[in-house]
Amino acid sequence: MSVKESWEPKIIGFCCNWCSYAGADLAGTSRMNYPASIRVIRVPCSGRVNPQFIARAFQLGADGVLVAGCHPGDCHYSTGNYFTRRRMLLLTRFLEYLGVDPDRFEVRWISGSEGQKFADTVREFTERVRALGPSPKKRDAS
Amino acid sequence: MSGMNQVTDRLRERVRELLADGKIHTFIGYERAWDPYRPIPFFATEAGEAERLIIDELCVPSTPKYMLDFFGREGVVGLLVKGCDSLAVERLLRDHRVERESMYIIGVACTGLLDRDKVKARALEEGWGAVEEVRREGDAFVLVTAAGEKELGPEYLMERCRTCEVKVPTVYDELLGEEVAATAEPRDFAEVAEIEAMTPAERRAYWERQFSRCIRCFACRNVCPACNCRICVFEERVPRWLGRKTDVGEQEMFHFTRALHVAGRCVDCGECDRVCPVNIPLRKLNRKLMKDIGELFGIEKPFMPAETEPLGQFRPDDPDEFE
Amino acid sequence: MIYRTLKRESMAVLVDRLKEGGLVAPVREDGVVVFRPIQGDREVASDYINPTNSVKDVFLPQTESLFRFNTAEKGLEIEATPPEGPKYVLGVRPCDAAALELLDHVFAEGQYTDSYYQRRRAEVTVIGVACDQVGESCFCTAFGLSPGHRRGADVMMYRLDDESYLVAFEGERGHRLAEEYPDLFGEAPAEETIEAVVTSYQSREVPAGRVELDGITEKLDGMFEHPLWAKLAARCLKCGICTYLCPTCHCFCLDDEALGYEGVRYRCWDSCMYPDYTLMAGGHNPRPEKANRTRQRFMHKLNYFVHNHGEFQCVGCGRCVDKCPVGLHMLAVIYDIKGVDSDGGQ
Amino acid sequence: MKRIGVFVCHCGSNIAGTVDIERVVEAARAMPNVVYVEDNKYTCSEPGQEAIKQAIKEHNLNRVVVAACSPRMHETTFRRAVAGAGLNPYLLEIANIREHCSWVHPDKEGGTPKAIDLVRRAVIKVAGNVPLDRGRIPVTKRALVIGGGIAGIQAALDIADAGHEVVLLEREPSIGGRMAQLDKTFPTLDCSACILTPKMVEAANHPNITLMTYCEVEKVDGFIGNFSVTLRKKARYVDMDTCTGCGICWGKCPGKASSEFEVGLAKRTAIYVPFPQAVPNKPVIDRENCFFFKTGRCKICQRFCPTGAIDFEQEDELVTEEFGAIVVATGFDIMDKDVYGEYGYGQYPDVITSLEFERLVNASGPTEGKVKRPSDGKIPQRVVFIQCVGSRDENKGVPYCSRICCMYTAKHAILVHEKIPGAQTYIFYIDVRAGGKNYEEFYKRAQSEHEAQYIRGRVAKIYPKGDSLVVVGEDTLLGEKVEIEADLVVLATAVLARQDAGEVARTLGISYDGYGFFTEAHAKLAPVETNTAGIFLAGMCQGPKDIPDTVAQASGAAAKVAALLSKEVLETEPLVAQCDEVKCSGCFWCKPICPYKAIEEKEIEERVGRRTVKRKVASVNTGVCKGCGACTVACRTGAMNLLGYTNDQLLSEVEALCL
Repeated sequence: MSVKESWEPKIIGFCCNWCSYAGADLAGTSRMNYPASIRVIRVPCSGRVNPQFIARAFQLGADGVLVAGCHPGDCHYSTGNYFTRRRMLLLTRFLEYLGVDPDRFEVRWISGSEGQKFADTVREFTERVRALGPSPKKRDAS
Repeated sequence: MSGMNQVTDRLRERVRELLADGKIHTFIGYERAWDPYRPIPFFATEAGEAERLIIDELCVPSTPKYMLDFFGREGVVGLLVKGCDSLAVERLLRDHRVERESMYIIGVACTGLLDRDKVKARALEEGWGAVEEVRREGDAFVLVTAAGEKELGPEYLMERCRTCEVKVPTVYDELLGEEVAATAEPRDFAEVAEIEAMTPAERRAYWERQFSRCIRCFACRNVCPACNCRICVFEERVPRWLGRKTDVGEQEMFHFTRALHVAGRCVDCGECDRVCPVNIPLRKLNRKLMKDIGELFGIEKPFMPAETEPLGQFRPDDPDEFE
Repeated sequence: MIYRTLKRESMAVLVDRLKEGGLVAPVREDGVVVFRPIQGDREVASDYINPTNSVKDVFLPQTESLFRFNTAEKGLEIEATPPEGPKYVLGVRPCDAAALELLDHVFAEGQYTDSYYQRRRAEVTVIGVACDQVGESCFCTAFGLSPGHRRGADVMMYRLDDESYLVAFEGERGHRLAEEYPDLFGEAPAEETIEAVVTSYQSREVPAGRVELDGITEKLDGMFEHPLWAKLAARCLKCGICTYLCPTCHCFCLDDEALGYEGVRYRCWDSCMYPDYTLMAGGHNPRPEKANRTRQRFMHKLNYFVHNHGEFQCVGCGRCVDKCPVGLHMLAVIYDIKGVDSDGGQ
Repeated sequence: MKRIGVFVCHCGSNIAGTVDIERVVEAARAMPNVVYVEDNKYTCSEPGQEAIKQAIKEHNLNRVVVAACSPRMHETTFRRAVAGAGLNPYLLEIANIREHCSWVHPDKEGGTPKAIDLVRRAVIKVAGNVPLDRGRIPVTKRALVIGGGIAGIQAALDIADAGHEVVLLEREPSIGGRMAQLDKTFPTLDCSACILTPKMVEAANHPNITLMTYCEVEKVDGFIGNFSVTLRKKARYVDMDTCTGCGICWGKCPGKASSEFEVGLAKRTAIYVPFPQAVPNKPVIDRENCFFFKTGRCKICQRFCPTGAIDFEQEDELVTEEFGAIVVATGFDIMDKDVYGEYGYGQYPDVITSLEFERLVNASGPTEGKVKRPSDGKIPQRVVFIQCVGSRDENKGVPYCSRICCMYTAKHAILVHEKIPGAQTYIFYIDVRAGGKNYEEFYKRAQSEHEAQYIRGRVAKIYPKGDSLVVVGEDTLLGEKVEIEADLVVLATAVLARQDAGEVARTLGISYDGYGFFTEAHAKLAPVETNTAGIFLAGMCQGPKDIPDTVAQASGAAAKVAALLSKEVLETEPLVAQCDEVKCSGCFWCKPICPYKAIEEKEIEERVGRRTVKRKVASVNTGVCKGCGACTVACRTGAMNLLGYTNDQLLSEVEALCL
């Protein structure tokens, strides 16, 4: 079986505990359906997400990476996501510069009440990644 | 414009005095060595050794990073510092890796360094033999060689010197030579834009080709004034930030991490580019981040060490492109 | 020993044929010449003094998987990962070829041999090209080599005239190549011509190689605590350029990469110039200072190796001379060692 | 040796309905270090928890993974269960296979492999968990309240009433603050002094309150529960113990200065109490205007003082005191009036600010409560009020609303109407904001009962005509230019943060916004806390607000302080940052990124070769760290780590999910 046929996108999500992880929980309690592509890693704050974690995910063949945090100004830790925003603005551009398709990396602000937004984000992101096909890393390996 | 060699006598005299008076125990400057086209760092520890010091437009290697080798040692180290080197000094100061009092800085105003490889290629081609002296005459460089005086135009300047805005050191205890105005070509990021203009697949191929040449010699890191951690993540085994393997994935991880770790703190001295034995364009990584930091966060001179690094601060009204 | 000739235009055909078996050769890329696998229409470089990396990369790859392991089901399962690689390496300079015989001392001789290395040595044909140009940093003659030396090479090509090469095939692998492609190689020229060509290469002047090494090993015997090391090491950046580009440096370390129960043990180069090279698990480092490490490198090449294997561990390829960012290279150090009193002036 | 037990919950059919539990169990058995796997109908139930405890004992488990609902749901429950079996509660990880899996992926083929991945993530992560304990830090049971306005007084009284010692600090000679300067208060028209002065006296007499007036904060060290504050007691030149406040001295003093309390509308002497009801009612000597200090001769006050309380030799004194909590209530400033040149403030004496009006209309003010205009003492018949002078003006002023001006202007209009029969008031406004209990009614009353004429629009300029002023503006509702001849014009100038707010914030280690108002820890959910644990906010220093809101916030801050001081020790969260001193280079780029100022510089000694060297490393104050982990990313070398979410764990989680 070729990679392409059996392939379902795998997306690694970093969600802050207070907003985005709660938003994902709400999507669950509201029984919203979205693709099973995403696997969430819980972090206290999006400010905890080291760009190296993201790079490692891509290195190991993740098809997409999502970083989600509280909306700017709403950080549980007051300023964490402002630093995240700076870091991610830079990282988005840098990953693209290194040849990672920008459609494989996504940063979203998702509050605890935005279950729908979480579900929509995963759905849309998965479709974009699906359109791109498997991560080049995975293709190399196969 | 006059060349840096004009201050050589004064430099030797001052270093002799400083060493003789015990004001400093070591002076880090340059001497002409095995290859006269490539002066090397020289550590004078006795007043008599001051005679070996030289300074001219071929004296490229940056000296401040050596301060880390003197960590915890008593006494003062003298340093010869050009404009670009002074930013390295500031970098180390802002990162609290050296103490200002542990350095005695002799600054020298620099109008641009020679690209040694270009000069050397021509010297070999035309059989110039050893070089004894380098002077500046107007815009030109005059090399006094075994085969007579040779004149080189500004096209022999190092790439990084073309856009240099810091000709006079920003920090020093004494300045040799006259102050020179910064007449840099406008700082643009043409080489970065060139890569930005590629398709994702082209970019990927480009960087894979570059990174796959990497031999992980860490010269880029070791020469970098912003790479000044006591223990580098690349040497840590737990957590495993980087495997020792040199496959493309790990090489990308290495270069990604190195560039991001100096993002916002890189002083654009270009030393990484110079020392890379396999011509990986490291500066294009650093300068991409520098360009974006400048544009995104409105920082006019992102290569200047600042009170707070750009990633250690924020503005509530920073651009927000994330929904 | 067989001599043949090869037309310049047949070189491309030879490259095409060797490619099929797997070929590594120098290519020009982003301003440097490096050994790379030759695939597709990738052009083999011809105009170079020496590639930046050495032929060591083929026989002792920077990263080499040794075996796969699995600890899940029945304890420990191990599966060897046999070495993969090219069958031919082309464009090797005499110094690099000779370096292989130095590596042989370590990996292929004595009580402990390295099967991965040995297998590569047995399978890979080394096709050398004698040096038309002598680099300013070259000093092979100091080690008894020359721009036309054949030590370690299975095949050596000399430029005969503008049209053709004189090709010398040596040993089993060399002969096999000559036999495999009889259509490509022409008859050997006259004996005197061969002699004249080879001699002209072997007696070629190497200016930097005039350095005299007699007695240096003995002098170094008494220089372990010499202050020269600290003086030399002061400017060292602690990078690995010299050791990694060196065709004779061969230190490696072993590491595992495991995810869950499965993993790979691989070896990869290590450098005595790195601070963590001798770092022990408990945190002790017997070579904490740069001076200790600088001494190690030069002592190893000019003294320890001589005591262990009877010859210097340097072939004068000049890579460290060219690439050391701060001029702390073999040639400079040899002169410095020669220039000091062996008792450190005390 | 790690021995991990995995407990997979069916959650009835909530999980089992869409995730193939058997496959998850099978997969878990093959995961590294897993020695025991079981599935339960409801793991969170009593029998489910019992099963975990049982298994820990029977199978000698030292790590536990529960694959069930969200950790936000039952992490605490399972931590307790694990602890019940004698295991450290932090040796637990949860795989969220309900909210993040079974409930959102209705098809077993999608959900089951994902559930397995999520379990693997938890199994890999838990292997890196280490036992963690809560730290304990002692609490100094004293509070410092900075600022003796109504906010500070209220906070001090509430804390003191809760039984804790309080130091109430005021930099002026008397407590009372801005509220003491006001005449009446909206919307009830109570006399401000009548409701404030009893509180001032109460504060002065409260056994738990130590009043320190004419004092400033010099330096703050320490952290929650353990602040060490250096206070500057400014020299009063009057001995507080011997002075009886008889008032002879200020009756005799020849020095004159403009009265701060009267906003420059009256003079005071050089030795003075700011206002008659001052607390403490003992004078200070204003060095700058004292003849003795200026010329070296005078000392009249000393000669006349019956108790010998005057002491020209006094010097500022620094004292250091320990506190467990700090309330910041430093109040506000009013915008500089000459920002608006077109209104002629300073040029035309009859253009005044609202605060000046408060003094003019106050019975104990310079005109004894008669509204007389400054230029000629005439009783004005036509009074124009201009609102939003500086507020809501991005060009010349500040973009925010000062919140109090609409209401006090309505109050002023009512007062004019009450005090000057037949007088007419005009009010230029942008919007009237009357969002408070009885506020809208109050404003309506100004219009209906007191005939205040509201004109929607800005005033373009004011120019004099004879002995009156012509106010030129635009009525934007009618779309026409209006010109009103007025005898007095009152400007409702904007509320600003204290000029030195930034300096104060830096001393205290709290943050402040672009205007200088101190920043609360959370705009909605932590409005009285700051990001520096143990420091709380009350009143205008945090942002414009009226008296009821100020008092409410002060009481809120006091409640927080009381709760804090009621503890003997503080338990600290174990999931905090930790610095590996060996790795730390001491660059301290982690410091600016920490919202809680939890990172301190610490000097350590170290052997390098044969030498012992000193170097600085980062050190996390676990009492202050809240575990956000931002510092870990600022740390390039990875010296800074977050317990429970270490770099190693997060990297291995990524690996586990990418397998």
